[in-house]
Amino acid sequence: MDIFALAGQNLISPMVLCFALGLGASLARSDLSVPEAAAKALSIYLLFAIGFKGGVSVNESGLSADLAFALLAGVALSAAIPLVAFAILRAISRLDAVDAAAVAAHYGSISIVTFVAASASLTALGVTYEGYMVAVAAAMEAPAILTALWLAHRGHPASAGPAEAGLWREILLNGSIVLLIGAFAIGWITGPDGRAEISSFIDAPFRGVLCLFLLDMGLVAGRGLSRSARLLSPAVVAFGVGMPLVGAALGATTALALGLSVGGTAILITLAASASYIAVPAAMRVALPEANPAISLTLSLGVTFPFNLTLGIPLYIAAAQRLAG
Amino acid sequence: MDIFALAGQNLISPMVLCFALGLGASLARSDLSVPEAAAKALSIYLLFAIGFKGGVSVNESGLSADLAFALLAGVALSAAIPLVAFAILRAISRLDAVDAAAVAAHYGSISIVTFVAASASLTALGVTYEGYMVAVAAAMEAPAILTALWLAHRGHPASAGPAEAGLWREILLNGSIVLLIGAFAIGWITGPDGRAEISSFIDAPFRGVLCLFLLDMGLVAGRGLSRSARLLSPAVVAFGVGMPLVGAALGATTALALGLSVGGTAILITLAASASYIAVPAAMRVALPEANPAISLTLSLGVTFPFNLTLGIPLYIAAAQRLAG
Amino acid sequence: MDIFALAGQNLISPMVLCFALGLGASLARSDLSVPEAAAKALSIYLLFAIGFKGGVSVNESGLSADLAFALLAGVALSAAIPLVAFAILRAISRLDAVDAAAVAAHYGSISIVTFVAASASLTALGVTYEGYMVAVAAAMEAPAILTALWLAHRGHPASAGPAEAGLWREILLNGSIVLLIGAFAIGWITGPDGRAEISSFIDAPFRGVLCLFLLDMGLVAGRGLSRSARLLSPAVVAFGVGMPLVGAALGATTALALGLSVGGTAILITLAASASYIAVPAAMRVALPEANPAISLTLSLGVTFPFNLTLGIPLYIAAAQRLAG
Amino acid sequence: MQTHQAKRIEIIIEAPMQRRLEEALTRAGVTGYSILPVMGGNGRSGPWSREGQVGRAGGLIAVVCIVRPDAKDALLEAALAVLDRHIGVVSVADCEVLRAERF
Amino acid sequence: MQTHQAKRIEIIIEAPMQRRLEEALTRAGVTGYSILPVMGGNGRSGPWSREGQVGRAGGLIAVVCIVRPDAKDALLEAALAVLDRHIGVVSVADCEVLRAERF
Amino acid sequence: MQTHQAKRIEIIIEAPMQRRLEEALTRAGVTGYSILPVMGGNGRSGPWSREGQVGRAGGLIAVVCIVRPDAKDALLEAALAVLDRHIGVVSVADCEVLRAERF
Ligand SMILES: Nc1ncnc2c1ncn2[C@@H]1O[C@H](COP(=O)(O)O)[C@@H](O)[C@H]1O
Ligand SMILES: Nc1ncnc2c1ncn2[C@@H]1O[C@H](COP(=O)(O)O)[C@@H](O)[C@H]1O
Ligand SMILES: Nc1ncnc2c1ncn2[C@@H]1O[C@H](COP(=O)(O)O)[C@@H](O)[C@H]1O
Ligand code: NA
Ligand code: NA
Ligand code: NA
Repeated sequence: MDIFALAGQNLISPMVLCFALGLGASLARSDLSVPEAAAKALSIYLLFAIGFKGGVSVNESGLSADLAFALLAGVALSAAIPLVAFAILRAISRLDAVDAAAVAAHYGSISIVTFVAASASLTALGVTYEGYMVAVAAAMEAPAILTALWLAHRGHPASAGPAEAGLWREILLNGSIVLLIGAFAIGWITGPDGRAEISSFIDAPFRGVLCLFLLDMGLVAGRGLSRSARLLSPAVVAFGVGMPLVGAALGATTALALGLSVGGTAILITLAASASYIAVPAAMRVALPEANPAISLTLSLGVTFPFNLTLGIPLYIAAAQRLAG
Repeated sequence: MDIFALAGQNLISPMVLCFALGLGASLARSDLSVPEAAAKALSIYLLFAIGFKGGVSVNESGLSADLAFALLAGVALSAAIPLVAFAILRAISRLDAVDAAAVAAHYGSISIVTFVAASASLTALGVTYEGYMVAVAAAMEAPAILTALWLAHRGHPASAGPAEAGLWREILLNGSIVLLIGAFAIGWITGPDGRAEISSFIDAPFRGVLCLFLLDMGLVAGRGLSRSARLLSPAVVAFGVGMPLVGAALGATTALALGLSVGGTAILITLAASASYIAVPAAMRVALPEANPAISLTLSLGVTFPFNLTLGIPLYIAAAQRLAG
Repeated sequence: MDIFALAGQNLISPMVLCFALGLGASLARSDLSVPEAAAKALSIYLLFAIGFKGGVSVNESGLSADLAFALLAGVALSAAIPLVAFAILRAISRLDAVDAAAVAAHYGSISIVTFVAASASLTALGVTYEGYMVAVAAAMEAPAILTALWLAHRGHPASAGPAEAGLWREILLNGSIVLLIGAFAIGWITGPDGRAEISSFIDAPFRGVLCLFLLDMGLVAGRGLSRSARLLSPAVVAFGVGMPLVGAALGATTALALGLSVGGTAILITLAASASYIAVPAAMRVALPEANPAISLTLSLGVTFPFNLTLGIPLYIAAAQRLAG
Repeated sequence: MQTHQAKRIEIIIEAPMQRRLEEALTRAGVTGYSILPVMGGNGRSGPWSREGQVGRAGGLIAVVCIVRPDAKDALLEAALAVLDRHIGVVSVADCEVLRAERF
Repeated sequence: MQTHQAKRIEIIIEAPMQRRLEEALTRAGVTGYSILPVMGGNGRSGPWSREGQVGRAGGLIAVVCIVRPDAKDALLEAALAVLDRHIGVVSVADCEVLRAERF
Repeated sequence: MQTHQAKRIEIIIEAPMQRRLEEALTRAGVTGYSILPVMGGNGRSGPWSREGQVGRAGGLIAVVCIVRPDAKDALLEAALAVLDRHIGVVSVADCEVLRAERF
């Protein structure tokens, strides 16, 4: 299927439309809302299911040195992307070093929902990917934070003091990393038998749950946009759309070097192109409180996420088909 | 199937029994309870699923002028029923104009769960209905409020001042309307392909989720009854059982005029017979704070809803089979 | 299958691994957590599903005097076990009479999740059990509390005054008993037709939901252990592992006397071996506030529950196969 | 702005005791109170949190009561009788209220 | 420890009025407030609880506002205008704050 | 009714800082505190709400601490050290407590 057909079809998928519904509802100031506890429950479900499935597929395909290389490459990507992002932001926008570093951390890290959405698109196309990409995703969550703190400290020494030990434990053991890796391990250990046991829980309703979660993300993104869009200068918005493409290019190069499959390439591109909106914001509040959280979050959730969901993912899949096909 | 068989079977369906369990548990003062966030999540699921399915069915059947007529008729019904309800209440009960207007608003508007329960009963009987009835349901939520505010203002000028602009936005964009219409639009756009994609989420568990939601409604209704039953005079209780039948008659007439199918007729009768317990109460608190909320809510949720759920729906379906069959 | 194979397989089942993941995550102080409302919703689902299925199976098999005997035996077991537990605790540990009585109440009562996990294991092995065991489980929740209050009052008259009427209503009508019995009744009334109606809700996702609930239990157990493990002396920990075996022996004897099937025997053993962690703790806070809740809860949830989940259940099933097979 | 003297009483009490406290307050003639959720805390009996908890044990609630100064003692006595052997904290602060006719 | 005089204003108001109260506070120049959930309560209109509720009607929220003493009156007037015919309780207490530059 | 002077300290702080605040309070010898959820608010950094949020960033909590008057300063210093560069509001009010032996 060519890229325009893919993109067109993607735009009218239930997933994208649910996000659009949420976005529209909150921009129109409807009081539609998903309770916090329900949103968290949906995200626990998605993390568990995607992690578990990745583990099962590693159980089936067996393990090789590839996993180790991919993990290392993921860590390197996550640590490197903030350098690029920071340089671009300082060049084109007026963000100060601290805000630029905070934004850069978000773009080096990853968004699991973007990963999940790409995975759902691949599944719909019948394309498989290396199960260990789940572990790579988890490995890419944290390194960007380290780079960003270093960048902020360089630019503004008072701002980011010596990171305390507790911070590192917190970042590395944050709930989404632990659940993703834990579910991956469970899937790996229990394999296809385990999957058969709980398949009607983690497979059947998966896309529907994703739709409701995207509805919630649309609501939250819309609320962020209507409150904080004025904080985003045109240059910053341009960054929000351009940076995913830069990340995607870095991801594509890495995927080629690793020799990943078409699906694996699409996933790695997507991860590199995506921006965190859960783990990194919390870490930034602790370690870089001077950064204005509304800037990075509105950019990540209100600009980059919708871009990736609508145009990015079909583009990354098309690119992967060209490059690794 | 004759109406007694239908009603008898309905009384021992899991849906009705779950409601009865909730009602009994809270009347017996058990501490059984469904968390607020879970109840909201269940209702989001039901609204999304019923809206989406309606949209898909419109996608399949194509659109005609019927939709426009049905929408107009729904709006007219919703706006007219409060006049009848108000007149009856003032004639038979001692409620003052403000309380009577508030109650009337509830009965002109609709209860989505009653709609969902009727839809489930129809599905079990293999009867289909026009998919656009979902849009009609959404259209019937708000007009009754307008009529009721006018009634209250007539009867008691100080009580309902000129409605501020914000109120109208709030009523028209309230969460349940937006979600219902939004899911309807998504179903319409994505059609049978979209449904196939998320069917194991919105179809398979639908009735079970409805059961749990009815359990919760029973709990809430029972709590309301044990706290506020003393506020309901015999005349008011009689209204709670009689008014659905009046509404049903108006709904049936309208359905005949519209030439709806058997299923569509049953749904429109049900909508006209049902009384709001989510959207209207909130609007009344803002616009008509002098009205005692316990009266309308206890009547709607504690008397009319159980009546419709147990006897009303089978009766409305039987009537539809006679009239439109 | 021999017991070691059974136990080995059980240890690497998704259920046990999910519990282990939760336990590990909270011992490592990850911030992974399941919202309170979501945990309650999961538990409502499990209670409803297990109760309903039990009722359906009674509907199918018909009712006999067996149910009455089993109920009586369950009540007697629940009332008697605290006597044994109290005597053991006073002999081997330094717990005072009040704390020992509180712990004893937990062990006389039952844990529904342990029951659910045993039921899932039996189902996986293709072993059925008497549907009315659900009612027996409900009947075993409360009697232990009565015995324990009597024990505490004997040992420390000031502590447990004359139990007020409200307390008994509260204990007998606590949410989990009402939901379990109510769902059982609904399943009984609606039978296989009712089950067919909601089967894709209560059957298909059952094990997956159980996995997530066990994840949550692991998290809560781990938190309890890291906060309160120091309160548990080695003797008390030994009690936490030994008492289930004592309870199991009593349960096995009773099951033999009742002439239960293999499955029913395994369930009754499991019930007798399990320790409450929801209903009893709340009752103890009201009736025996001098007891340190951290001791009984950490012991029940942090020691006995994991023991039963990992080693106990396979052992009880194997024993049932020997005894009743 | 016309305000009146009142007392703000805050009772932090174990969730399983909620019904008893409510009944006692009503018996003591308290005309209004609001209950706020508490999500965690720490005390002599150690830290706790509601996260992932299913049962009501192991949780507190905060009952806030604004009363006329002369109603304070009856309320405190009622609260104390319920608290008795139980965990819980009662604090009383001076405040002023609008719309005193509502108390 | 350097502290400054301030007022702690607590407005318990019906949830459906939240947006209006927030707008009124903002118009009155209030620079900060926090909203706490209320899970139940009792008053002249009877007991209520949020358990199992889907709609916003039948619930209250507690808005806590720490302000400089001189900002008190404007805030109370704004709150009173919103409360008007509605259920709700407003209380004001003296307090001291750290970091007064933030108010 | 026998009551004792005490201080009611309320610390509204970002949720991601909860653990650090709890540790600091414990180090400062605070014997008890309760944590209440905050569902939204407004301040110089704009309005916020917890609705639909998955992460902890973008949320506050309210820590309520009733202490003997002489423990106040140690507590405030500990809280201030944690708050430091962070968003948050600390207020102190006089109150009286029952059962003073529990503090
Ligand atoms: N001084 C205090 N201020 C606020 N809350 C307290 C205080 N003391 C105890 N609490 C609450 O009451 C619970 C039980 O306290 P304790 O009985 O000291 O273990 C604690 O976990 C807190 O939630
Ligand atoms: N004196 C009070 N103290 C605290 N909350 C109150 C008080 N009076 C009323 N409320 C709250 O406001 C609600 C409505 O009060 P009312 O208008 O008296 O029915 C009650 O259910 C309580 O949640
Ligand atoms: N004066 C205040 N009273 C109560 N809460 C406040 C106050 N100021 C700030 N807050 C809370 O702290 C958050 C951050 O405040 P700010 O740093 O001013 O943006 C606000 O969104 C409120 O939730
Ligand atoms: Na990235
Ligand atoms: Na109606
Ligand atoms: Na037991």
